[in-house]
Amino acid sequence: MKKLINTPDTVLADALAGFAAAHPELTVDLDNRVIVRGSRPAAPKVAVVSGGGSGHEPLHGGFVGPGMLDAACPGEVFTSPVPDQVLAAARAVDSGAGVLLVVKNYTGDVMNFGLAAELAAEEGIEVRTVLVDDDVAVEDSTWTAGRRGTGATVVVEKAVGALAGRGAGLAEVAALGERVNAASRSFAIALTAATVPAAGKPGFDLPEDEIEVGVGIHGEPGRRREALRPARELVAEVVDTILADHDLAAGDEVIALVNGLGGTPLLELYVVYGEVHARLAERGIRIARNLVGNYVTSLDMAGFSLTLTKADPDLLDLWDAPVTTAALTWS
Amino acid sequence: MKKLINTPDTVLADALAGFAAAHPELTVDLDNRVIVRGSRPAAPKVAVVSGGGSGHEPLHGGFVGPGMLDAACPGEVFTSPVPDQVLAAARAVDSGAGVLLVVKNYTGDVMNFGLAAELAAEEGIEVRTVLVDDDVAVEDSTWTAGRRGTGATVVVEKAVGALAGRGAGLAEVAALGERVNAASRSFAIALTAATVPAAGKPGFDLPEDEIEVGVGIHGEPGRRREALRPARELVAEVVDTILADHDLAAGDEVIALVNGLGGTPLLELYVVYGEVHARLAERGIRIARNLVGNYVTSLDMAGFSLTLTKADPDLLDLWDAPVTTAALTWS
Amino acid sequence: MHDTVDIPLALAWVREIAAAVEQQEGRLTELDSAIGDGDHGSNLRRGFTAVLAALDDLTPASVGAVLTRTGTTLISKVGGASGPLYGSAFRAMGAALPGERADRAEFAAALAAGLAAIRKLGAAEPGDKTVVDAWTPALAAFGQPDATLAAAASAAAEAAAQGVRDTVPLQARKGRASYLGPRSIGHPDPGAASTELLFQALARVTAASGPSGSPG
Amino acid sequence: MHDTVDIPLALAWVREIAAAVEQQEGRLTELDSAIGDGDHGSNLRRGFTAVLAALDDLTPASVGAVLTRTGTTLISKVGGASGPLYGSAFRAMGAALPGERADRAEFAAALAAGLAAIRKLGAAEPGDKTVVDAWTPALAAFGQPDATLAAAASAAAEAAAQGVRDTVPLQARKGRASYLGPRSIGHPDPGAASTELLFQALARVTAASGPSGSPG
Ligand SMILES: Nc1ncnc2c1ncn2[C@@H]1O[C@H](COP(=O)(O)OP(=O)(O)O)[C@@H](O)[C@H]1O
Ligand SMILES: Nc1ncnc2c1ncn2[C@@H]1O[C@H](COP(=O)(O)OP(=O)(O)O)[C@@H](O)[C@H]1O
Ligand SMILES: [Mg+2]
Ligand SMILES: [Mg+2]
Ligand SMILES: [Mg+2]
Ligand SMILES: [Mg+2]
Repeated sequence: MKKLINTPDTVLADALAGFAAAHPELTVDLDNRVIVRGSRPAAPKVAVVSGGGSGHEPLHGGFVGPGMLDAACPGEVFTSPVPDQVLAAARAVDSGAGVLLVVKNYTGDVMNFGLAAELAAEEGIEVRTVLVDDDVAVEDSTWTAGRRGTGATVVVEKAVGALAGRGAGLAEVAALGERVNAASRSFAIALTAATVPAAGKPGFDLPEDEIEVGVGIHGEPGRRREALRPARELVAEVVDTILADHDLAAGDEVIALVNGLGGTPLLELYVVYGEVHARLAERGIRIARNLVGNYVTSLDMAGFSLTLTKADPDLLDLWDAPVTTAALTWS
Repeated sequence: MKKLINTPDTVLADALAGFAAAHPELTVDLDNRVIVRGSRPAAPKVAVVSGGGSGHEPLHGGFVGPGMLDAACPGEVFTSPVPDQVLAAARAVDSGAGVLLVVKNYTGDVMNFGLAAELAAEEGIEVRTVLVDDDVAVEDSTWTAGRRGTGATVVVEKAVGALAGRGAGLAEVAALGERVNAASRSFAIALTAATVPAAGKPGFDLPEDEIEVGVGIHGEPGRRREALRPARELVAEVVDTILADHDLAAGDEVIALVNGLGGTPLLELYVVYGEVHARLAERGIRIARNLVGNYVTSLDMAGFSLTLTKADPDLLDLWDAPVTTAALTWS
Repeated sequence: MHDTVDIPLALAWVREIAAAVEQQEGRLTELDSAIGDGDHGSNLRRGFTAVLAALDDLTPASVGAVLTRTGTTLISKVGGASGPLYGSAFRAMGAALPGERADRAEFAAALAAGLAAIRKLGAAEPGDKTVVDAWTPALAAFGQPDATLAAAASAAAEAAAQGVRDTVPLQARKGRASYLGPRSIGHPDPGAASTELLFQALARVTAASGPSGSPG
Repeated sequence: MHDTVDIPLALAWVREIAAAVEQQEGRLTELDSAIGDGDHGSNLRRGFTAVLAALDDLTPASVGAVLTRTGTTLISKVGGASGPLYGSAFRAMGAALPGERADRAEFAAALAAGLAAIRKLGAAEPGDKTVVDAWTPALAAFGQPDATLAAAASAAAEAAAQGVRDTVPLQARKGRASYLGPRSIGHPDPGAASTELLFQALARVTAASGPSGSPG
């Protein structure tokens, strides 16, 4: 295993210390492992809190700041945060208007955030939860733990952060989160496996000419193994898989996220974006907004995910609202 | 070779098409391979043009926009652009106040930009060139082609872009570029080799427990091979190597860039940043501004580079000036 | 040989689990790499390391106090799926054992409460390829009438081991492994494997001669 | 066998280089991967592919016109170090050959002008481990008195090959390979190797029987 770390056990503590040093504009509670926006909002507002296992950077800490998250709770690598962290975050950012938890749909995250929500409620903090489950590689059936939360998390967090900033109430912000999640679908392809520091070796072995199709963001193998093919063909498969599950028709607009899984160069992500753009154009679907880069990663995994969120004027307006975070900034 | 591409021959064309589709706010000339800012500046101003081989994304195209570059010329992967591209860029952005070329010090770049500068001058375009050569891994002697231009390019481009935006003349902007370059030093460590698409395999073989120390950004091996060690020790070596060549003293301030080479997760870059911060603090050197992320990459190479630029109030003021580009945005 | 679980034995059990987890971390992580995300071993090691420290600070007034503190610590330190699941199980066992000692039947009831907590939180059925598939047969074996505590624990450990083996042909329906669909078939479940460690540890400490708390 | 270089022979030479580069692309890139950045083969292939297309559009009035167009195209299409270097060399050779044909001495002078252009642009000395180390001995061999054109070209190709071998023990002082310091020792220079291809191609087309332009 080749990693720029001190020891596998201290990866999170060391990275968090580095993040705190690099971002003096944020408040980082190194003991509780909570990243909080630097200044209190001017008026009470719904606080948006997210979190999850580490190894997906810049998610979630990179999205803390005005216009997006009020706090983030990084768990150990690929391990959801513990309830104490989430509770500490909720306490730190609740201004009386309630707290929205944005939770990716994994058994561990659901349980730990769920326990935290109970504890927070006991303390009189009003809490609502939005569950993100956008990964069409997983069938949502009694045969699975439900669809995974992946790239759509960024879109949900951006939208609810903007709406909360405009003073909307907790129920309204939560409803928006659910709506954005429902309008989003993702699918990912891996060219290499991720190596969890504590495991010390790649999660799976992949021959030089094969890829894993339908992977998540935790290094687990995908739904099936295929031969590596040109980007155009891979993208066609990914786009078509998403569209088969989406209610997008010619004339619709989307927000598109071409997301690197951590080990893929931006040059290749732009190749992928070009193909996505062309494939959707053939279907009459217009990309109204896009992100191309590493946003929801899986450590050093090479590969990409595509997220398509059906857009409407309201959502685009929230998307365009100013945001100032470590990983996403515009005005 | 595992890459998200169509064919090695079309990587640049495909990526550029994707970049153009993703960034409608910019003007991309796909035939001449020039990326130009979208709108003309309000008043005539010095135009800043850069470029170089592709494979270093987001450098340079990701830095085109208000506050930074007026145009960028991407060459083939790891191959400097041809003079025609640079000339086309200079023609596109000259508003009569002259053009500053920011060139990384590589034989090919120096020659191709040099030929372009001659051609542009023949057309009556006033041209000045700033050569970036910050990599202390290379001795600047008759035994080498001189120090390589690496991470400092971002700092130079940000600073000259800001000064040009304020209406300074060509000589003044060029002098600033030279001053920022002279105040900058970089050093890089690779954990894995980069794979050039046309070559089809990694530039060098590196055993599972070894690293290349003193690498550039073109996949070439470094000055020597060493055992992989904890991040703290690697950073100590990198910081000390830079300081040995720099005129930084206790009490000084720097702009620090902890830069991923393309295949290293952000989590690890923050571990590295934490160590850099601590090591410099021990020396009494304060990091006034920082960037942590992938800015000057080397395809899929795992590893990092550190750039330290001695800062002064003028430079920090230029650094803080608003910038709106694909890869760097603040206001 | 012990025929009741007293406070020292409860402490010994948890410490024995911690030692087993420490020693088996690599194997648990390897199992989790195959069909999960490769952190089950480090998750439990981190948790039980914290549990050891927490128990050092504790002067327990009941058997349950030991297990409740264990569960609370696991919830606070592990995260992931296994943290809340094992944490809630230990908390439920703790709540079921308010006295200074528990006989075999009382302890069986506590184990049943632990399983119920896991199933309530995780909603897993037997056959879903989870900890439930080791805990369920272990509990059944532990409850056989007329067995001594040590014999019951030993039977439970064996049943848990069989339960782990029985997860191999199953397709996971809960947790991360379910994402793999049919590809989860052919591997043992990591959580079931760690549950086996719990019952093995119980068998060892209850079989040990000498005063409670210093298993031989 | 040819004793002057006429327009068809110049065209044949450049086309023969293009074919050799196409065929040797992988080897050139491999050499460049060892001590450079792994693109020399693809750089030259891209350049000479464009040259072939450019020559198809050209009705050259002189030997030099062929070479000038070759050089201009290389400068426009290659980039990197080799684009301007080879491009300038061909442009300088083109400028030195204004007539419809050139004898051996005139062609030798053109090759010398090519080398001078390379050295002016790149400032490399012999021994710096560059194209100069193949071109310099090739030029010297080509200039031997009393040789036929074909014999001179053949001698030049052999000298270039020796020049390439002689770069192996050198430490690079120019171009990317210089960044490696002593680690550049032990590898042939990729640019010297491509220069050898130029002279091998010249040897083949000048040795060919039949009318100029259709080397056997
Ligand atoms: N819903 C559930 N009910 C019971 N056990 C579960 C459930 N989900 C997961 N598990 C258990 O948790 C184990 C994985 O634990 P761990 O790797 O620590 O957490 P994570 O899956 O969050 O990485 C699985 O092997 C399985 O036995
Ligand atoms: N200053 C120079 N003078 C002469 N030849 C040079 C010089 N610098 C580099 N070269 C030649 O260029 C070759 C590399 O060409 P190429 O790989 O196409 O360009 P780049 O180095 O820009 O990637 C080297 O092997 C060397 O022979
Ligand atoms: Mg996990
Ligand atoms: Mg090159
Ligand atoms: Mg796991
Ligand atoms: Mg090269």
